[in-house]
Amino acid sequence: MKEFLMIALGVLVFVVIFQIAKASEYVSVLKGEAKTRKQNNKINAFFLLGFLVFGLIGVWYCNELYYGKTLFPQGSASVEGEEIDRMLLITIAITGFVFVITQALLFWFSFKYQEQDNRKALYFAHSNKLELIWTIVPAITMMVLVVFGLKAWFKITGDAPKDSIVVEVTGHQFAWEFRYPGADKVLGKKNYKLTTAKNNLGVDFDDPASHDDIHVNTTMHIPVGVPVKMVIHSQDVIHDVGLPHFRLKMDAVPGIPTTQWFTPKITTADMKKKTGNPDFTYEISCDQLCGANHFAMRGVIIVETMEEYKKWLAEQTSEYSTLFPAKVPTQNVADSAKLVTQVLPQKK
Amino acid sequence: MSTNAIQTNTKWWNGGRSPFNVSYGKVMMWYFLMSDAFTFGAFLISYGTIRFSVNNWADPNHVFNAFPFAGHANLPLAFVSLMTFILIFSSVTMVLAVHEGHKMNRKGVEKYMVLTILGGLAFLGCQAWEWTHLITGDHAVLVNGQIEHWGTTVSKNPWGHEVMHEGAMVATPGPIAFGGYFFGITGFHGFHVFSGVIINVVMLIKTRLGHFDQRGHYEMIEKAGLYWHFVDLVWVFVFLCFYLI
Amino acid sequence: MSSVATVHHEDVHGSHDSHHEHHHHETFISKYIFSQDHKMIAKQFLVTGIIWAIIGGLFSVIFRLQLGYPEATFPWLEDLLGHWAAGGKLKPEFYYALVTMHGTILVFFVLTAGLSGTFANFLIPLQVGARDMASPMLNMLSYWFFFLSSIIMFSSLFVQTGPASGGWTIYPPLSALGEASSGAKIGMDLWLVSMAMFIVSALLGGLNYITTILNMRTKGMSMTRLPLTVWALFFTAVLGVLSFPVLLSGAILLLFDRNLGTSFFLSDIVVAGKILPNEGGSAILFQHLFWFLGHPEVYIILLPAMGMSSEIISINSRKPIFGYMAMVGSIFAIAILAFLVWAHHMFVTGLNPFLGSVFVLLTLLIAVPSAIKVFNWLTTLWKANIRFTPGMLFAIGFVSLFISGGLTGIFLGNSALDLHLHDTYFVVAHFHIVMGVASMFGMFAGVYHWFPKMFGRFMNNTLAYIHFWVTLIGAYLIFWPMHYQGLAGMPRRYYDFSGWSSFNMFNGLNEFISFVAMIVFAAQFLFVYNFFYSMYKGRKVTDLNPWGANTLEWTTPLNPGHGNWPGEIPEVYRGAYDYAKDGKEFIPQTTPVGDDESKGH
Amino acid sequence: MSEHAVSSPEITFSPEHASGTKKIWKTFWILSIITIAELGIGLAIYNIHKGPDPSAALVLFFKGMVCILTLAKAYYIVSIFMHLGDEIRNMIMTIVVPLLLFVWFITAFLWDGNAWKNLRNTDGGSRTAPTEQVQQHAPAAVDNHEKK
Repeated sequence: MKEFLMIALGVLVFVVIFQIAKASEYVSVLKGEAKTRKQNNKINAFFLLGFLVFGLIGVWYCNELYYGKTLFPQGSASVEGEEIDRMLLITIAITGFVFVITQALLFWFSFKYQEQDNRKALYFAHSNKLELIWTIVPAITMMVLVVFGLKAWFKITGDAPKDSIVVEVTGHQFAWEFRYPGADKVLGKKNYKLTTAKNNLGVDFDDPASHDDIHVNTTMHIPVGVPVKMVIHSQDVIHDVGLPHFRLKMDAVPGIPTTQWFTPKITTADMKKKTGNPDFTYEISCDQLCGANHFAMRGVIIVETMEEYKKWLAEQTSEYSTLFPAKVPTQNVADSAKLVTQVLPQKK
Repeated sequence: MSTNAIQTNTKWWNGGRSPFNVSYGKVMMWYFLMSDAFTFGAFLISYGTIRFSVNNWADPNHVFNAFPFAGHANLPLAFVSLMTFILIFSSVTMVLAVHEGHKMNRKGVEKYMVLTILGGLAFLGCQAWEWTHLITGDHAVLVNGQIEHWGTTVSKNPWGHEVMHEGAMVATPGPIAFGGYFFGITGFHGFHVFSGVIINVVMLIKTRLGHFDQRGHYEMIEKAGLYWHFVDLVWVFVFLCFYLI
Repeated sequence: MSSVATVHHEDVHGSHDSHHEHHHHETFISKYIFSQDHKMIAKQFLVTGIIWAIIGGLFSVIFRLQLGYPEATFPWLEDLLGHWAAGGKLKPEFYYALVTMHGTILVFFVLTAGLSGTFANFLIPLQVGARDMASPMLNMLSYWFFFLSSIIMFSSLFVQTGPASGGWTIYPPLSALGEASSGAKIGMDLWLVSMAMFIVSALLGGLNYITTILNMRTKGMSMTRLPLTVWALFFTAVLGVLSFPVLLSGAILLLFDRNLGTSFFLSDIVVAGKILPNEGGSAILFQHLFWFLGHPEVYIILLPAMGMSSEIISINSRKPIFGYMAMVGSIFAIAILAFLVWAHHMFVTGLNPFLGSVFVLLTLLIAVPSAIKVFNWLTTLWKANIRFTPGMLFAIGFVSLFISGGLTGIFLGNSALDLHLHDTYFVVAHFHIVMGVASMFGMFAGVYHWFPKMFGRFMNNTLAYIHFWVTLIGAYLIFWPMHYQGLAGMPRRYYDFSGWSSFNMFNGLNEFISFVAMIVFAAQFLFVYNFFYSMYKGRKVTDLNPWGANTLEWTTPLNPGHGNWPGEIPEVYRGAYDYAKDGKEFIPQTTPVGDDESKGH
Repeated sequence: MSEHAVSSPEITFSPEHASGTKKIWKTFWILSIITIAELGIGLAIYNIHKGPDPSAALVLFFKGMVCILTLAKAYYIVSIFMHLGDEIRNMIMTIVVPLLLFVWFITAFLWDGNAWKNLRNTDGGSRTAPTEQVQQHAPAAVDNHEKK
């Protein structure tokens, strides 16, 4: 019923507008075309100026409303992200300046030079000097942006520091899984053809390097202040490890491992205090459309102090020992059994 | 596109005439061929990109070493050379047909068109033989410790590394992409040859019916010729990419 | 549309083709359906484009309902969409199908075929002084391939598993594996086949436009006297002819991957518990191929709007367009750069950082010709005598939107910032403003401006003004706040944000945006109504040259038949922008240069 | 309709390139010789690979040679057979200049392809790449013509 009312109302509005429009044609015939045109011209010129003024006020108001909800007030959660925030500010300053100037000129000129009987348009067809100015100035500005931008880009995409913690991230429809290389600091080889329900990452357990690898689902723990290098895989379609708080993202591509690294600088606990949000968590969003549940492909990052991280790591058992308890000499079997349930893929 | 187009006041560009002294049909044909060059270019570049992204590739001298009725003789590149020459030759006959067209010599045009069509058919025949040979080939491949017998298809490539297995050298599976690109690109080229043959047959019929004599020029033959040479041109690059390097 | 003059097309092409003689009578079929008259073909493109725009726009309204009111149910949606909206709530699968179709339809069918199909067909022969396109036959086929493509795409909406749902960019493996999503089943094949037909259409059209502009110009119409519209359409056609084939290659390879078991884009995949045998392909390769088209494509969409806006701004400012040669040069520069920057859509795909840096450099260079264009438009308005016809208003709106959307491109083209902003609502805001809405504005400007030429009647001004103001204000209200969502890292193409602690603070804003989107969509019906009503009932054109324009199309009779000019094609003596020169308000291109005339450009 | 003498903007044209078949046959021989040279190089590469110690640099050099020869062939086909050489310069430029796009097209694609190989071989930089040794001296020295 509500819908019908809405539709009826909509149709009514349209009919009214159409009638006004039709009437306006008769009016213009009565008043004379030229006069109507002049009137319309004045009204529209005035509106254009109004649009400029209210538009700029709107821009300011929008900023008031939403700036606090962006990620900037809380600052970048990674060292590298600071670089990006700085770039962003520079770019906003430059483009904002150009935006205000050009929009103001556009609408001001439109208003100022509206048609008037006593005005004659100026014949001004070209000026090489002006063209040169607005070729060179933007070119120089762009070069400045390119230089700063690329400096940040090379720093962020360059090789990870040697002492980074390596974590392998694997995306599949629709969840994230993580693998830590264990004590030998080497990730065991993988071969997608070995994938089974239990060994769902397709780890090649013939590779001794895999024996101490730790496999966890959904939640990733990393220590604060140490560079973390992600080696990113995908098992089916393209996903994307989106880390908005750290200002980074990188696609997960089947068949081509990708990588990104960053140095988290605020622990989850500190961030809860900083944002005043007791439920704050760092989230990994999938930023590349990956199927029907793309919007629910959520991962969690817990940034903690080194001690907490080490403690957490020590509590984990290797995937190898959980899958093949018989082959591992002495292990806490009870612990492993507990882990098996976690290792199995959680179907969403 | 046209840096030169911006030049002012050269007499060619003042309108009222073709700036290239060429009819609209030929201009259109040229630009069509250019866009088709981008289609082929994209295929070949994709192929190159994939080849750059893997460590090994099938060695053409091993893959293409057979010749019809030559049994198991190892004749690398021999058959593809034959195909290349067929295509070059049919290009020559095509250009001669165009030449006869300029002279308004209907009989000459007919003669050379027939030769061109025969060349095209011969090329297609060669390609059909080569495909059949590759697909129905029987190569021992070591898969998971077992010997299997494979031909070259879009999902199987028996031309990988050779390893020692039970006292003999046996190939391992090579990159799958090889078959896909080989059949995809030569197939697309073959499709162009095929359509070129169809166009040429139509042109031959129109010549016989005297359409071009009535029209007073053999420009259609020229346009068909452009297409045909383009097919030859593409083959030059296919030859390079698949058989030589 | 009585045909004042009918010239049949052999005449149009000059003597070398005019040997066969067959007279055809103009039946309904030959005049309205299989017409070879460029003006009729343009109208066919336009009407088809309008129909597609309504469909594509409706899709966005439906998925905006889900975004704006994620908790609500709409029982009538079930009546409309059946099991895709069981219980009045859109299913995620269909949400993505709608997003995909919205993108595909608007990008290809509306803003490529509907925009350059309409105006290239309508304006090129009229403005260069030709009786028709170089090849009217191929031109007709161009429309019918587009029609075929439309039919196939439309039919894909009704298949059991739904239409393609992998985004308009159809990245494999999502689009290659039927197991990965329901939209990647038969719907995806239909998408690819439809797109192949579309590419054929674009090529037939594009080749015709290029050839016509090069070969069929009337006497005196040198390239430097061409109106900017024609220049823009020329480079649009060049972009299309050189980049669409690359998409065709990609589409063919993708079809093979889907149906023939090849491994061009697939490698190391385990999907739905199945281990696929494909190895060695690269999913990123497809993105390279796609964006090699995809980036020129955004200029295919934008350039015609730029050209038409330049033209309309100059005419209604009663002033020459400022810096004609700089305008042509910047279009040229944009066209070249458009081919060189495709991978800036792929900064986060693991692109080699050094390669990426070259793309950054080339991408930001585009800002230079864009800036030249903007400042030239502004200078054209300076000290002008502006008439705010609806066309002019939309052209001004275009410039405003182009500035707003163009500036955010500087953020996204800079790879470091793209790391944060890629695939967020910032991108959505950017491209909707700069190539979506701005190009729509260019299209509206063109329709309002050339409607009198097309149909011999005016559109209703009052409706047009209401349409303009609602659309302009609405567009900014919808897309401006989206930048903030993007800066908060909110990913695009999400069905529901409620599960995320990082992104769920914008619910109120989403509702607002959806609400405005519905109003703006509704306002478009003012245009549609105005368009079809005015076609039959609009105020009649009495003056052959109602806007006082210089270009050749206004020298033809009111309803020119096939052949455009009843007599000789007029000769051209000057550029298209001699307004306000020597105290005269305007000097048509057909007026010979007087002895006492001052030197123009 | 007949009253308007149609002055189509397009003029007729006079093809000037019916100069004789000598040039055609000359081109044919040039193409044949280049093709034979290419085959020679192809076989040379084959023999290098068969040899005991294939030199990657030499193979690369030969491959560069065939590429250049192929471009020469393409030049002759387009210029003589397709008569592009006889067209006026502007026409030639409108064909050739857009083809220059291929330079960046090829560079960027192959560059990225090579980057993928590195990512794959090192698992995103988490492992050292398999040594060149393994790739160069594959058993029987068959398919090891690495491009890089």
